[in-house]
Amino acid sequence: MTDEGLVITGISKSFGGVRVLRDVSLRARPGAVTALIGPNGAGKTTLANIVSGFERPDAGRIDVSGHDLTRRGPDRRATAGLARTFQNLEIFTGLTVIDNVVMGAYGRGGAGLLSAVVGLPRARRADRRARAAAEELLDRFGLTALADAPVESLPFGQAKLVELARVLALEPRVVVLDEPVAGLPAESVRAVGEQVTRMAGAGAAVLLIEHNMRLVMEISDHIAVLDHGELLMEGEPAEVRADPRVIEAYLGPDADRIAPRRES
Amino acid sequence: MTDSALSVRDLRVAHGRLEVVHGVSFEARGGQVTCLLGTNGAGKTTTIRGLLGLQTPRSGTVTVGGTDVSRHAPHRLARLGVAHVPEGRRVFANLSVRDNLRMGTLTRTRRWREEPGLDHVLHTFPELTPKLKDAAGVLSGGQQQMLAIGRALMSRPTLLILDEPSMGLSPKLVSRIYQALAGLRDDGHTILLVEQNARLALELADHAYVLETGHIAESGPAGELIASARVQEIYLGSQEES
Amino acid sequence: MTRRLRWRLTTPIALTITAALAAGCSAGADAGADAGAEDSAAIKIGTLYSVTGPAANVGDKMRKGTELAVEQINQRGGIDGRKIEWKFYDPAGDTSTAVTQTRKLLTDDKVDAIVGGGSSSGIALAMGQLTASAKKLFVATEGARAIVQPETEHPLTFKATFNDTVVMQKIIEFWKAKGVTNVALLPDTSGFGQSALEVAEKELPAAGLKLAVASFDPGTGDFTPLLTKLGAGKPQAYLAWTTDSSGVTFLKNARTVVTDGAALIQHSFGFVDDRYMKQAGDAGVGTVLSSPKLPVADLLPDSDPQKKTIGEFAAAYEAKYHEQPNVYAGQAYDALMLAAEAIGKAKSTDGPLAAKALETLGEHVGVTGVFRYSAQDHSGLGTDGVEMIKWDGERFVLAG
Amino acid sequence: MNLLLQVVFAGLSVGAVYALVAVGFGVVANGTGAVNFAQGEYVMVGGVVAGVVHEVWHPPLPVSVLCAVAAGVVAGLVTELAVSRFSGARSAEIITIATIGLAVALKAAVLLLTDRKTYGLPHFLGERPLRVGGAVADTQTLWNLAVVFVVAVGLSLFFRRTRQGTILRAAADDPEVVTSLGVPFHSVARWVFVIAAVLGALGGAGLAPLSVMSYESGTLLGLKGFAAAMLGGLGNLYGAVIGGLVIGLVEAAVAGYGSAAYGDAVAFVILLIILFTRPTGLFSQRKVVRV
Amino acid sequence: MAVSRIRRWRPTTPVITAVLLAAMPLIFISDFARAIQLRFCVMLLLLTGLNFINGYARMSSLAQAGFYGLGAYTAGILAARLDVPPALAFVAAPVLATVAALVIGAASLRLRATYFTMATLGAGYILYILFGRMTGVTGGPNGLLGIPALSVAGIEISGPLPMYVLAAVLALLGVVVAYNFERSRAGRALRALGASEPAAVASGVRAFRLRLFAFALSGCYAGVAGALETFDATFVSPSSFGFLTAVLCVVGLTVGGAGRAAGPLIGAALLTALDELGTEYAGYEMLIVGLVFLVVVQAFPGGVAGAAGARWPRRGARPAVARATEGSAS
Repeated sequence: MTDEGLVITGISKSFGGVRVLRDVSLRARPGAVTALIGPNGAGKTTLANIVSGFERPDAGRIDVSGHDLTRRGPDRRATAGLARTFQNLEIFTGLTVIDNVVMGAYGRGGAGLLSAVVGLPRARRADRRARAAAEELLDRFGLTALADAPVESLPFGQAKLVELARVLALEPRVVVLDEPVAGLPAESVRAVGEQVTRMAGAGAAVLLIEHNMRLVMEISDHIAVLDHGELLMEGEPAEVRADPRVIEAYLGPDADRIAPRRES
Repeated sequence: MTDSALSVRDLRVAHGRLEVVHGVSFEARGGQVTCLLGTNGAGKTTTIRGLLGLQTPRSGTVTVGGTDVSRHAPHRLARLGVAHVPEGRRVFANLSVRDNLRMGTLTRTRRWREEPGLDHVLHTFPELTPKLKDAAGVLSGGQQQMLAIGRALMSRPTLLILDEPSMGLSPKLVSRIYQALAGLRDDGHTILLVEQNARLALELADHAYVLETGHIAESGPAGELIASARVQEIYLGSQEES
Repeated sequence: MTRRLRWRLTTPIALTITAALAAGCSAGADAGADAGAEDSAAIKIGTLYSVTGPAANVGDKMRKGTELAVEQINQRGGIDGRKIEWKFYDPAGDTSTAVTQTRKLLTDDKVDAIVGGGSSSGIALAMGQLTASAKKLFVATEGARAIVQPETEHPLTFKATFNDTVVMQKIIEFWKAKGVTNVALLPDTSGFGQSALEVAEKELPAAGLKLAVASFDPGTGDFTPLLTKLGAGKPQAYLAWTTDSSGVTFLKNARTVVTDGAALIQHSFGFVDDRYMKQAGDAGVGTVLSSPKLPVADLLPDSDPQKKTIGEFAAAYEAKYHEQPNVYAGQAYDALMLAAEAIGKAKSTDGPLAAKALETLGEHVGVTGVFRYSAQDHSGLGTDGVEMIKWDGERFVLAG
Repeated sequence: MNLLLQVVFAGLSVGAVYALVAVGFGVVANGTGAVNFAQGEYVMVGGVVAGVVHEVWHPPLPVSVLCAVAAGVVAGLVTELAVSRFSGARSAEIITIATIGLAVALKAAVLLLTDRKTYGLPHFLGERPLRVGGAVADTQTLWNLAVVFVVAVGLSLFFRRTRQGTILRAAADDPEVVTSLGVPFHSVARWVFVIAAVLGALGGAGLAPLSVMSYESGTLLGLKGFAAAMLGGLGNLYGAVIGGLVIGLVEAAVAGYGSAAYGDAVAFVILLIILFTRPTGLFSQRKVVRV
Repeated sequence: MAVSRIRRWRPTTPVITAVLLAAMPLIFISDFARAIQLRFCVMLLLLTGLNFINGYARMSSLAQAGFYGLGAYTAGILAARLDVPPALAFVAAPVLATVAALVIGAASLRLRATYFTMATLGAGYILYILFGRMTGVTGGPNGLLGIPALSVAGIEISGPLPMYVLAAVLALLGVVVAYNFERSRAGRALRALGASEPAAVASGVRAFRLRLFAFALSGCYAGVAGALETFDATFVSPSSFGFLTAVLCVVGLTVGGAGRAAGPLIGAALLTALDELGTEYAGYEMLIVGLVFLVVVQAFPGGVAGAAGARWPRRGARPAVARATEGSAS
């Protein structure tokens, strides 16, 4: 099996005449964590939206495991095995924790509408299977005790974990994680990191968009740097960390460009 | 003059039920540039929105110039002289540049034709002069950032809060904005600067706080922080370069 | 959230539902119980008029008319010494509400007869089915013929209003006398207007009249295109058929658009209302209306059988409500009086007996006209009760 | 020809009132993002108040009209208090739904206060109509068109030239930034509801001479006015005026050339067509893109 | 460890509905009380249907009165005018209402929230106008007469008690289906869609199709309610299906608690009570409706059910382990 993972080819995108992405090509291999980093406004989230189908690129194509998904909507991409999380926490308030996770498996199919409404045994069985799978995931994330709690009652860190568990419920081949640890306390960051590594270990291609450099350096196999809509460079963590262009993009241009402080 | 222009004590802010700012304390001194550093998602913008009352904080105290404003609506802070340059600039796209600037005078004058401070702003940002009649929406990103800062300056603020003024701008424009900010600093403005662009911000600031996942991780004089291991680590994930 | 807490929260919800439903169901039960405790000899009469909703102004006048009749009968000592106990509900123009309320009257309030059909022909038609199966006397105050016709299918249902057919015949007589052969009809899209349209399409061609029709929605703000379109056929009379206030707009527009000075501008009995006429201002002057005699009672010759009845009714109504009665108040007054007389004559509240009594009542001189019910005619009114009248700017006068 | 001209006059006559209602919808939508279901009731309140004042006290006509405007101001203030200030609601969705409750309550209140009577007014400019090419133009139509014209130009100047107008335009762009510039949300809401209600009340007073008003008169006018607002592009001032006139004209044309019995459906059919084909309205110039 | 536990009786919405529907006619036995109880069933069907789209999918529809009327007229016209067997006419009502909902939904569900509401308002109003104007078909403003009694397999269902039993059975069935749906894969997806569209879509939810399904269900329920109303009153008139009814449906559901299983139940109870208590004072009734609604939407966005703080407990809080073993065993 020669799974290509996620292949992004020549993506460009403009909003109202402003170029947000310019000819970006990138590849996330199965079984590896590919990190996408870059300062705010570099176009990372736009790329995530294009990959997951929420926005249409002006040019370029997106392939998942050898299938061209460029023209498919986000729901169809989920069915094709592509899952994502969102920068701002997107959970299903009003549903319990376990139902949130069960929802993640929606794209894998299940009982039809009518059999569900009538409550056929087939639907019940399918439902039970989905729940069992979700329970296993909750167990893995240490959320078992909270399974029946309304998800909105969880603290932020745990809600983020629920979101991650939801993504895993799809058993995705490609995962796009948009800043999964933003706003998380250190312990949770570690937990998320472990799960991301595990995802990749299980064979998924992970595209990780993240600002927490410690995490990125720790768990990524490959790092791509985006700045002003263009791919600045890509390579191994150590290479990226040492590259002066990256340092400038992150820490800002040389300080001597600012007028020196007048002595008052 | 080093009295506290803004003081924030144990501020907690939540999105719905999810707390993202977990008890943050800091202060901005009069006549100084104070900088709040942190990567995306660290809670910088939420902190600012909480202290301005744009988002109701769960708890905490905010004082501006000695007045407790913890439960004040945003417009009352504006009337106390707090001006906010929001993240993403948020100029009024359908208003002319001149009207955008006039909107900054709402707390100062009730007369619409008066534009006190317009000359000062145009002196700071001469790029805006030829655009005065254009709709703000057609300006470039850098010009919009200047306009947003100019709009705030029109109110003659006692405290100027800038949220990521460098975001999405080219390096050239970033240094143009920072030059302008340096000018404001030298004119004696009290500034609270929220940035992820650490090197520039620390160069400009007198004092800095580092925000990490809703906590103040470190603070100190700007000159010291630039070399701090923590800052390097947060931004580059490395410790060996410190 | 613990199960315990959930339980505690479930209870108030369940209580809310139960309380609401109990209130709903028992409101009727209470009323029934009260009634039982009261004078069991009282005759119970139930009434529905829409005093809110689109026909509110009509319903309000009807309510007052019936209320006055009840009061007068009770002051006289009731029917054979039995007082009338009156139940009134407001269906607000909604038929399904009216159906529920009628059931309430029949099964809960246990009324002996129903007077008044909700101020809308549609409602009265629906009510008629219910009163028929409950075998109760029903005297409607609404216009549609289908409420009582065919009489064989509606043995217990009567109507205290003119049939559209009767009114139309009177109007046709009037037109013939005036030499009018070409007319335009503007019925509104309510049941009132559309019933008239049905009659007109049958009767007018039969009488050799040329008819052009344009229906309009109640609330229409401008009739000028309609009038211009109709004007192309050069009609000699424009007859609007509505109870809606847009009839005022019709009058105003007709005065400006209709260039033929000799053309008649007419309204049906639905629009016999001082208030409407005054609101039309100058444009209302000269409007010809077909009407019961009520508005012109004092102009009638003393020999007119209705003159006395109408005069007494009008005086009593004005004394009680400090406003002029109109034809709706008169119909509703008559309807109750008729029901009372039938029950009195039958000496029974039994539906079929009371109906029989009405059919054999002979002449009942009412405000609206002289009623002559028979087994074949449950409308009871002939063209002799209809007058053609005219608004002279101050009041209604006879149109010669 | 005669009929065509008459259709045009009739369409403009009713359309002018729709236009005022539509402008009111736009002002509220711009300022709060909400659809104001009470908009039609303002017309009813204006018409009924002017009629009551005229009937009870017989003052000079302008006084009755001024009373209608005053009633509009009150209705606007009440709306702001009821749908926003009382709860601190800022979400467009909640305000929209709350206005449904307000509309029902307003209507019921007028029903109880006026005892469901109808009220009219004499023509403002005299009853004698103008005759143009065999068709008749009501002077009241001219008055209403003039009001629409003055309102459109006046509002346009107000929005472009005055401090408060600019604040409202800014609030349409970004209400939150307006609050942090020192203007509270409730001030914006108060202004837009008062403007919208005064426009409605003016429409009501102008309509009362043409067709008498009662507590029932507002709802359908409101819904048709919304269709007009959508036709012109919700929030577009001149679009609303044109949308109102167009709906009036189409209604009149249907009455004149088709059957008036379906006249009430016209506005809703237009509403659906617009929603399904071009939800931004016919005259929406693309808003300036924010970069 | 599989600790065997006694299954505790849980007051789910269907259970409470069943108890209510069974108990009401026993406690209040007059024919009139039965008429009110039937009206409660009709309201319950209308609101339960509306809850799919207004509640779970969080798209406010104002077309419910139109579908209700369409159901009523379909049943009435088929039975009275076209001599279709009443039972068949009864079944045709929800079918046609569902088709209408599919058509209207297909066109309007691509619109964003407020515009969707206005589109449904427009569609509902046009239906209402057609009921009153197509005199040849619908009987026009005076309504449609001559509707025969409902009969199934030769057994006539007429009179207060049989009609109530039919209504109660249908209402209970409706509540059970809604309850099953809410807990099913599709129902979960619909609620998820209402909570976060991006996340739901990214999980594979076909947003448009699911919303369309919810809208069609709301139409179907309204169709059943309409058929019940027709055969109960043996009369149909347009006055019951106007804008006011559409608004009252939304008001009832919102005050009861949109998006909550108990919402339609509470809403229907309140509407029925209000209807009954307001018979003599419709003006005051509307004033109260308006003011109560005004307060509830702002102060208690979750309605009565939300203010009480909880939906009905949906699943027992049994230990997850027990369920997991149960799941794998099957």
